Amino acid sequence: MSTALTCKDIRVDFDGFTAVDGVDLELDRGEVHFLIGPNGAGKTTLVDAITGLAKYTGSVVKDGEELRGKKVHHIARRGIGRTFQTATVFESLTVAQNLDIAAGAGRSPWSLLRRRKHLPENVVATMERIGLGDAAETPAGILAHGQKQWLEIGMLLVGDADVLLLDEPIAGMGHDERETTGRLLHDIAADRAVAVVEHDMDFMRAFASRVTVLHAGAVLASGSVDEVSGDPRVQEVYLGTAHEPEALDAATA
Amino acid sequence: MPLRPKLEARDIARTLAATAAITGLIATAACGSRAGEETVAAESCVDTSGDTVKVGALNSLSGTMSISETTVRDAIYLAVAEINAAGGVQGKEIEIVAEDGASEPTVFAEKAEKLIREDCVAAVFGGWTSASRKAMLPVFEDNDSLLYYPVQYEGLEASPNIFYTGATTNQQIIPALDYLAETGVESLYLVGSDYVFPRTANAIINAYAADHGIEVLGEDYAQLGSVEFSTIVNQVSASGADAVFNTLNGDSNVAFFREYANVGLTPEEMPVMSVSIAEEEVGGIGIENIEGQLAAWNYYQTVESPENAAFVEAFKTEYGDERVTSDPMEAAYNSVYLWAATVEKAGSFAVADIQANADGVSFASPEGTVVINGDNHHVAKTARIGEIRSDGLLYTVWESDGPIEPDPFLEGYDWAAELTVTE
Amino acid sequence: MKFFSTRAGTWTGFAAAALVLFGLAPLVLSGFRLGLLAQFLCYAIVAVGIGLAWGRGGMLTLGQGVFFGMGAYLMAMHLKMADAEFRGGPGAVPDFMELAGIRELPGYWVPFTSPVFTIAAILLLPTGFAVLLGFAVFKRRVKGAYFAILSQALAGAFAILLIGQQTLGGFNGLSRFRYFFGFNLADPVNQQMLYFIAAGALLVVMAVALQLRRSRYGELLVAVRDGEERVRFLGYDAANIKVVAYAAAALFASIAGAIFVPVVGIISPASIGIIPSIMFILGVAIGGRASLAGPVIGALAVAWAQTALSEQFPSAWTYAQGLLFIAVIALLPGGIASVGALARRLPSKPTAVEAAA
Amino acid sequence: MDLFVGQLFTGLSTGSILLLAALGLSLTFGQMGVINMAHGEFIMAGCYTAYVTQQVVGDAGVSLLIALPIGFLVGGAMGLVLESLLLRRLYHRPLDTLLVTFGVGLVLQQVARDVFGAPAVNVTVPEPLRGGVDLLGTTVPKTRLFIMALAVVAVAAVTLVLRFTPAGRRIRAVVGNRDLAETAGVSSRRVDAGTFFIGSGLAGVAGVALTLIGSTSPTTGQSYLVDAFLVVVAGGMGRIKGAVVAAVALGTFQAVFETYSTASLAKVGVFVVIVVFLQLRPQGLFTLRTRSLA
Repeated sequence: MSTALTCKDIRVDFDGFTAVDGVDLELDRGEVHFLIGPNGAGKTTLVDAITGLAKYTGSVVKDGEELRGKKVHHIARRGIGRTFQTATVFESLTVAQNLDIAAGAGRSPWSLLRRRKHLPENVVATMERIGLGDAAETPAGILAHGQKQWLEIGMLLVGDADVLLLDEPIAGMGHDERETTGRLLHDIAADRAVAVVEHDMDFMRAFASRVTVLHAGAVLASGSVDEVSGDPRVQEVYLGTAHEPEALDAATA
Repeated sequence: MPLRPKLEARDIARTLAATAAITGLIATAACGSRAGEETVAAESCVDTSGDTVKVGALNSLSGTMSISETTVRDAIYLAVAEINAAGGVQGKEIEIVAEDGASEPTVFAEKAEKLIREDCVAAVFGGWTSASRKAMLPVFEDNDSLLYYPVQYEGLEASPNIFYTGATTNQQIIPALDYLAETGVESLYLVGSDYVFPRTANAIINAYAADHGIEVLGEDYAQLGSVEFSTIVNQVSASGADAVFNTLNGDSNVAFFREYANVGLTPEEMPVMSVSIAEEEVGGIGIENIEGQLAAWNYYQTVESPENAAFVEAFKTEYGDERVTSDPMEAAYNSVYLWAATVEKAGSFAVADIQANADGVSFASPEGTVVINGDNHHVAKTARIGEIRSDGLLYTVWESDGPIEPDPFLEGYDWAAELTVTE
Repeated sequence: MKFFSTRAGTWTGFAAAALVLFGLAPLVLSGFRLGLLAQFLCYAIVAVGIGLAWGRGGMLTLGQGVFFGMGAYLMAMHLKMADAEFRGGPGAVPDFMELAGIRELPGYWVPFTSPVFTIAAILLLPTGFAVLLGFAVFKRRVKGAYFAILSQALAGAFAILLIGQQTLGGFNGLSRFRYFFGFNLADPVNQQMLYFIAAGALLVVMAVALQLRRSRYGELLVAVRDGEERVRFLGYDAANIKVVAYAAAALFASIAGAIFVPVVGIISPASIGIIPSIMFILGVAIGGRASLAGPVIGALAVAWAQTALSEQFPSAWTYAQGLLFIAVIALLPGGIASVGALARRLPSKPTAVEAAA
Repeated sequence: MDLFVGQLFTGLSTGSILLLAALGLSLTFGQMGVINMAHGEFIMAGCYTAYVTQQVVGDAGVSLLIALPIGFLVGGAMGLVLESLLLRRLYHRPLDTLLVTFGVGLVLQQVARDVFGAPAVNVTVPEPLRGGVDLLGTTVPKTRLFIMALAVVAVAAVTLVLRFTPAGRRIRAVVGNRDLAETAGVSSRRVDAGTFFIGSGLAGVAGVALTLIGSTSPTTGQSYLVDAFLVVVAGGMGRIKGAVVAAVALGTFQAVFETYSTASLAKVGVFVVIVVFLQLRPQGLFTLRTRSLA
């Protein structure tokens, strides 16, 4: 499988506090790559850096092109999509409108100023794929929590993102929804690189192709699920520190 | 859900086209007279057949100018009540239609039009700022009606449809300069709010100073309503001028005089001559900050005459003992009497008759006799320099030899030739 | 409510509005009242723009007086030049300048002799300024409260700047317009023509706003309002999207100002400063910021109430204004337009329970 | 030369006035995201507090000293009422708080007009504060020295309260992370009310002090409001430090600009400078760096 995104020596500084401290990361197409680590390990900040929200040093290269210094929307147009911890969809717009917007970043001003003739095919197809085929005209604001997360993922799909950075995509979901989401992730990862920031260890074990553990801004371990969970340093981080109740809860859930 | 979007876009284009067409059609069909063609002014709807006659009172009762203009409103009501008590005008009782100018020129224009066209008043009394008068002027000219404007102003205007009963520049600014020159002032510093009256006043002062060998050491304008005067006062203080000529307006005076007193400037070493501070304003500034400073007006509450004694007493009886009377109030009071006297002389309420008979109409007013000048519709008035004393009132320290003829375009002053242009 | 968003509904709505404005109003209103309505229609045109920028785009433009004032002053300059030329021939100085002792026509006034130049300036200058300012502000992601306060300060600064310009009439502004593109303004027939122009302009502006709202751009604008960062992460430059709505609002305000001048007969800094700019917002808030007709109805209602109430109860009107702001914004943020919708879904449920992270 | 020293001082003095007016705003706007357009009217309430106190007490010096704490309470109480009746339900709609409080400001102005009358009233400056002090060859009004001192005291007091008192720590906790503070048992509702009380109280104090140099009328507050907001915008959200630097910088800029130009142009200049400045630092002078989406 080809490497979609290569991060080298990423370093993010917040007023003297180093949130990400020299991280190397490779995301390959065909893999669901989990990023785990305790709170404050720098997972979300790393995603912020890659997507252009946080300033950093180092380098992020996608398909041979350096992304550092580019604006948020330019990075997005190069096929890097992300979701957020709390689902951010456009609540007052319908599901179809949400997806149509996500599909149209390259539209000409002229076509923007006209009314939508019909839904683009990929929007219709994606709606089915994320299980919202019946909800086209439903305002996104009244979707169930899990549906919002799916919609958000769907918005990345129609936008032709081939590197997906998902921040806690199953937060607040029930068991069945988690399963569906996990299968969806593997399904879409067939020809894309998917990175998932997650606390839920069961979910990770069930669906991770590869795991990278971050701790205090640096990569602690990286490899398959078994390799990582066998690593003594990882166990220490997760079991030896008391300030990480969610991870423990999640691990025992 | 696929709708019919192409049609939608076209729909809206069609709506646009239709609207444009309708507008164009109606507009061209309705075209009236073009430039240069005489238009007939709207027929006056003033009805004087009954035993009352309506007049308008148009003052700001809300907004920033309400502070000053409500006092003028009171004076207008007092005059109307007195005239009615004495039998009215032409035997008819005067009925006031009151409107609020809301301190906005556009509202003044709107309400003036309403008073003339909807309420059919015979004349309107009111306005304060020049902006409000300039806004109303075309309304009164186009509808051929009458406005009586009671406030001193910057001159350079004469409309057949407006009577100006406050002072023009040669009845206030120039006497003030004469007085300063007489007392040996050789250098001046000019401080004003940034609007038309102070700028025009200072243009006149500069011309006068050039002609009379007075040096103008500085000229500063503060934004209207500004309360930050340390820079200006620093500059005034550093200039070492003999006197300051102050055309500030409203709340700015409070901040200016406080700062002035606080840096230790006194009326003895550098007196301030103000043209916008009357009895009403002294209280807010604080007597300790302004005592001994000078003002230029035509009327003070302290003017000694039987007419003024009666006016002050009537006013206090009506509105309360703590109230004071001031120049614009007196001018507004006079304006009602002058209108009534003109109507009596003309024997008619018609605008044309009033215009024809206005010249020479006089009224024994609180400030002394005032006489309408039929050419420029201003009023001959006595100029007075007042000093502010510890009781908060102004006392005359100098007055002109009788009423000064109004000269709004300063045609009688050679040094002002460069300033003025007559239409 | 739903009806008006269909095709037939749109037609019906516009037809009804046109019927009232072009048919009914001139029949039942006196010349004076019709002129007043023309003035209110100008406010309504500004309101349509605010509805677009604020209601749909989330940009609280507290400085629409700036663009209103630009359009008004540009038009006023042409009218003054036309008057001057008519009285004194080419090169004559407008009357107010003569009185202020200005003998030489300032250079920037000269092109305003041309009606074509004037109209082009009214359409392009404020819009261009809005685009420049919009880029400067939105590209740097100045938004929300920061944007609101900046736009308000802009209105204040603009009014102060104008007060200082003697060649634009200073504090008194520009007034005494006699002719409007060759037509005598004192003639009641021509005054009615101005009313029709104002009414037509309102309908055109509403149609343009409707097209913007219903287009993909309109959906995108709402998306920017509700999640500006999200839109960026989808690959759009949110600043460009906002600039379009801001510029359109500026254009509408400028057109309104240009019509306002011959209708009312005066433009002065008092009509465009901080307070008048906020007052534009009041009508929009009351009518319903996010709907198309709401701002128009709100602006007309507020202007009418001000005229009607302030005559009898000047101080009560100030209270009413203040309380309206409080009541509508705090209790009925959707304005009058939302009353129907509110009644329908009264037993509303919280949309989704936020799960703990 | 005298003029130059005078202008430098004027800059500081104008800055301290701006700071007094903006300090409370910096708390309420910066730390809570509430845009309180009635802040100017709270300042006005402080002015009238000074006036009423002086009418009752008589002696100008004593009444000024009494009026400062009373002004704080009056402003604070008004803020508390505003917060609990209206703003509490609007915290997630910052732009709407702007319009609502504008309405509140309109009402308060009219109340002042109906109670105290439209003309300005006079608050007498106490004898010890009249006149000026010669400083480096220029005369400096004592009232301005007093206001500068008061501004320093106010900033110090706010800083100390935020740093070292339990209430202050709670305020900073809520500002830093509302949810986390709540889970830690801090009642953000009470903290909001407390913050608003302090911020509005500072407006009242500013009002009392400003009677020394300005007028006391129903529209007094408006003259300070926009400038105060600009100070907060330029200084950066929620940074007392930023407000101090921005106020002094803007004050000095205006004073210097005014010397070489006109006061009106100086105002326009301030606006231009701020727009340009925000190009360089969109979040103001000092910012709390966060990774939140907002």
